[in-house]
Amino acid sequence: MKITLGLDSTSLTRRYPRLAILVTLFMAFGVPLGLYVAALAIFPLNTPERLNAMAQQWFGFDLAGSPYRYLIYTAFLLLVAFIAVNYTAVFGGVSTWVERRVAGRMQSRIGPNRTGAAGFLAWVADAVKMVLKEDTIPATADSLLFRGAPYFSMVGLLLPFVVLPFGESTVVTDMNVGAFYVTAVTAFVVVGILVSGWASNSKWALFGGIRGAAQVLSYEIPAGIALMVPVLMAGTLSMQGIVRAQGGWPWDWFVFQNPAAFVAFFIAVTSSLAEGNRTPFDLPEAESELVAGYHAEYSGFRLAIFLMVEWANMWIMGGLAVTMFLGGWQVPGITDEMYKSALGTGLVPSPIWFVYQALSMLVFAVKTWALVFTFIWLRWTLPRVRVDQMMSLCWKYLVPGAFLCFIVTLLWQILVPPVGVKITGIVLALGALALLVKFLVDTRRNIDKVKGDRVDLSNW
Amino acid sequence: MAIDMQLDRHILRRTDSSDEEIVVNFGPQHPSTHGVINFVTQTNGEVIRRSVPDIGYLHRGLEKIGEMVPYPGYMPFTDRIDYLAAMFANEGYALAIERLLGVEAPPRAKYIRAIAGELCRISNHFISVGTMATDIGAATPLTHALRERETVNDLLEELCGARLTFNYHRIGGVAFDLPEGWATKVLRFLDHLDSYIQEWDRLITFNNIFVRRLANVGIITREKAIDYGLAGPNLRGSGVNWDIRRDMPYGAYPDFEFNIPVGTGRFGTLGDCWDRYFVRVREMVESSKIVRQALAKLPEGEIQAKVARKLKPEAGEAVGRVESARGEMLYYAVSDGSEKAYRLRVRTGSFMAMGIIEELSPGIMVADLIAIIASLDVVAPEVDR
Amino acid sequence: MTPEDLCTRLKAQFGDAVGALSETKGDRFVVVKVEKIADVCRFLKTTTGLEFDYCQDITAVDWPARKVIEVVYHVYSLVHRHGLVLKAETDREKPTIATVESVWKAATWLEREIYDLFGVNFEGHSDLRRILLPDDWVGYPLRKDYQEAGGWHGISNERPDPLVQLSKVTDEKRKAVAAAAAAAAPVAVVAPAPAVAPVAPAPTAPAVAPVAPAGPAGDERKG
Amino acid sequence: MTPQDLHQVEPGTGVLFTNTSMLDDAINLARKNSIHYLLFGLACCGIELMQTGGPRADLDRFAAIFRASPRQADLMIVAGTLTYKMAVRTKLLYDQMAEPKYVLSMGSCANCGGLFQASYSVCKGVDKIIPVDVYVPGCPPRPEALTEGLLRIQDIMMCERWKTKMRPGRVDPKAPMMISSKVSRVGSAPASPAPDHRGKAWEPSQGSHEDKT
Repeated sequence: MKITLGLDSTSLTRRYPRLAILVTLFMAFGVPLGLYVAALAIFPLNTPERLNAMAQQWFGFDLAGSPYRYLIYTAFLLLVAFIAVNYTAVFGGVSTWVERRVAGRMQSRIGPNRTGAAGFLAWVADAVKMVLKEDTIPATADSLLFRGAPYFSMVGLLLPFVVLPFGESTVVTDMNVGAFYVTAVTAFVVVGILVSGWASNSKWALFGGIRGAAQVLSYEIPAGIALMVPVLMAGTLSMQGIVRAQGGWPWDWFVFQNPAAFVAFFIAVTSSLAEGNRTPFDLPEAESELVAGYHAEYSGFRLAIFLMVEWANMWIMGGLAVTMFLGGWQVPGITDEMYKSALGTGLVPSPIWFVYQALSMLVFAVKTWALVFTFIWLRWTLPRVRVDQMMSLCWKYLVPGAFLCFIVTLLWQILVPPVGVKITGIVLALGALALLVKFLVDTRRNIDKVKGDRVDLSNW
Repeated sequence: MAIDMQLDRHILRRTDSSDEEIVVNFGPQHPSTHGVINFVTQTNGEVIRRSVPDIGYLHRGLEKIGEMVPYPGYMPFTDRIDYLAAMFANEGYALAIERLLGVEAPPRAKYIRAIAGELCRISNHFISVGTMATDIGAATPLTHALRERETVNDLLEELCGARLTFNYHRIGGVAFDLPEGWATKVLRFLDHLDSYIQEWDRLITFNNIFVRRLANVGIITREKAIDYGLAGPNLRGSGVNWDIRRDMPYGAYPDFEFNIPVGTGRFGTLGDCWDRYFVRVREMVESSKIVRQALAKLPEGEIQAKVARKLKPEAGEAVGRVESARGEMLYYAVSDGSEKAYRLRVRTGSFMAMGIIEELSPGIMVADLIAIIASLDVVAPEVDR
Repeated sequence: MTPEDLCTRLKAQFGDAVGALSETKGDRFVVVKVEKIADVCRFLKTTTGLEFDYCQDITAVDWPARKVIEVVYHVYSLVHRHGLVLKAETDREKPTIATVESVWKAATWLEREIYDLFGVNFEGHSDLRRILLPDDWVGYPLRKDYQEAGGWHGISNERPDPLVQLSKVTDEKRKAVAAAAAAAAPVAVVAPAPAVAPVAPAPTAPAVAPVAPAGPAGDERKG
Repeated sequence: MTPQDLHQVEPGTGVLFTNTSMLDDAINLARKNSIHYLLFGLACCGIELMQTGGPRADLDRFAAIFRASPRQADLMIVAGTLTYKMAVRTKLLYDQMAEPKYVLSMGSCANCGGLFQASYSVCKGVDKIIPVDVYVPGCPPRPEALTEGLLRIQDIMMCERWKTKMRPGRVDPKAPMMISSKVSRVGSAPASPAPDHRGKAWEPSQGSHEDKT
């Protein structure tokens, strides 16, 4: 008995062949692009002085003197927050789709390819379904904490966006304690994990929550110390300051500017993997040990929040590493003077300035996506470490290593002249490139080693 | 419908329980209990105080059914005793009844049995090592193993028409002869397999995290393994060089040259999880050797001995032993002269392996329990039958 | 050592507690007096020269005619590569036998299974409880006179046989077709069927004919 | 409106263009394209379930992934023989799932007890415990058959009503929906030589699902 309802997705696409393509393209490019454009338009204007000036010049309205000015400033801030939240959600969704496609390719499967073109709309479907699914709360759970736990994680995810620079001047606010602020607020996520694990009143969830607390709190330490290395090299805690202290070309990035920073980069990335509960550190939600870990009892909307936090965290992890070590938004060949000159003195910057901004945002996004891809790659390759191994790795190796990098960087800053820094940068950058090439060549050779007809089912 | 949740009783009755300790039910529905098995586990934080297997969730009364159906009709049921290595279950039953009848399969049938059995061993070990990797946390190796297994399934399906439950053996022979051009396909796959095993080792076997997760975990000493009656790779992983194919030869195995991989404690102690895992990986290579030899000197002739349509063995009893993928599989058939078995007993390797988990459990961590279960390669229907 | 040697060795040790080697077809076995079985097993395990260290299987066979339950031991020696089959017959009314758990650890679960499925009580067993069936299961399934309880905890064990239903459906179809044929028959003898279709006397009969299978056709899915 | 009436509705007529129907179809499209099935392999069929999630018949193409926790699952694939001892757990798992939830009974054992009808410890069909939406025959069903069953589940999802929480697609457990005979032939593992799949695209039994990588 075949149920023939007209609006089956297949028949929809059959009747309007281009519909799925159009919707997919809109979701894939239109939405992120719109968010980027909105950010590009709103973020630079979002300073009281500029707002005052605009109000004065265009509307002849003395905003600075008006009693309601703070309302207006807040309204603009809310607009920015709206953009940031939506960007988080969209990135979280898109990254799930990317992860599923990449995983499918690695496992010689296909991955979602029915939902929209190339299955891109799978994440939209997941979101809608989860939002509309029954929201079960176990009878024995602590109802209030159970309901509240996802929002702690949500806050921990969103707060870093305040200081994360998307571009040369597209940043919500450039705190002078940015790096410190980021390391502080990311700890909110673990509060959500711990609370959910406890409030679920389920043994698996409890295991997951306790594991998550131990893991994230331990790895905060090496992560924080490793992030202090670029702070030392830049001499400021402000994220923008750290980015401006680097350059566009790889040998100007902090990661290559001294060997200690090179090590510190890997320590920071490893620790952020652990903080983001990514394999090989996905113990809080170890599927094969704890059934689903800390969110084993969650369903529907709250589960959706947890999953969104988990995936959108990759953007924080990647963006933080890029900002601190990989030159952030710095575009090769565009110097601060060019930005300033393009900005001009007018109320609205010149078009070329907007082009520069777009370029810098693009560079940042590309670098971050590269790191995010690496995280996904690791997840689908590596096994999971055990709890005691995870702890010993943190306390026996990463923490001392991070301290060592810290001290070496101090001495480096004092002793090594700028030319030495330059030479080191070039040497290390070329070394990294050579390593990458060797890795690719070996991979190719290993793939060719397999004789016979390898059944590659990914292209069936 | 009252759900009997007195499971804690069994374990708490025999342990001192303090306030810090909780009792967790691993399963019956759990990603890494292979099949529906429940491990009533008393843990103190991450450290397990003891873990008591609670089996029987898949007890299908197969031994009772063996007394209900006539001898040839029981062959499909043997598939379900061990669906991952159904060829061996078929073969063991056929051997037992053949000994009861006093008939013997013709040589060609014996060779075909060996070929089908070793291919089935390869497909089973792919599932075994793949799920092992998954339980340790690596998701990709299992899908690669499934991909290779699909090829074996295709070959076996071409041979006997089914992907999983073959019902291929007959009492006194096998059901079908090799299809046209099947041998060349098998050889092509074996060429691929031998080189693929190296890629498998690069992918997961010698992965540093993987090795550290398995080495020195779940150590089963030689004496303990024998005392608990472990069999097959679990026994050989503990260093006992014992293989029915060589030590109690049956079928065509005396004609083949093959090594018997034995645990060496390469990365840790002899008899740890990694040894058991690696024995299985090596056995795949040995199986491919055996299949090559069998295809090389496959004799012509009948594939089915002359047996009566109605099998009525005279009263007596016989034992059929095969080296299944999970070790020695022992069929004990008692006949009272009728055309149904009076008693049919199946002794499987998984059942014996489950018995040792409670002994291994004290003091290990939760993740280690998963590793031990996976390394013992238990399959629920073989435990419960 | 061959089974004969082992049997003589046992006889020399335990006298008439050990029966003669059976002459039956297939595997030959030794019947041991039930109260001596633990001692015999320990002797086989510990004596140098025998060293039966590997307990391959312990199972049971129910003989209502002889009013006994045989407990069968398949033991083997990995050292000397020789094996033996022991049997001990216990009373079927209250089957009781000493455990060999202390000899081979493997016996722990094997004896639990026998207790579960045959109700044989192993004296001195450390953990004698049902292993495969639920704790509140009634009866011992592998005994010959076992009667099914008919469902469990309110889950009925009846199910309509789909084949029976299918045959019923086909019968009804056949009847309906026969009825239609009977209705059309008097006309059919006069002229070929299609020509007289409009002239067919009973308009209800053809109307019934297609309807009749429709109902069963729906039921057909339920099988 | 009985399920049958709803199924006969033609595109562009009747219930489809009531004020909520477009919303319904959007919701149903979302649901059918994100089926998280419970990892619940009981017996032999569990292996075929693994294979179906594996490379060749890739359930992830339909955006269907497995979840280990029943709270997060939409579809329970009962794959294998259900014993009485397991039946109570199955009921518990089903009660733990969040609405809307569906049950796919995979294999003869789960459908009716199958090969083990005569056994003393086997529950004769999972629909004695929980309501079943789709039955997939076969012992065990091939991955193609299971995929077809998933598509039938998607069809059930497509005729739901959000406003009334009505589940017209679900037929009551007394008269379960069988998948088409064409599929049941596929499901019952024909004794034909396996087609050489290498290089060629695997075609599911419905032409409208060609792979787009």
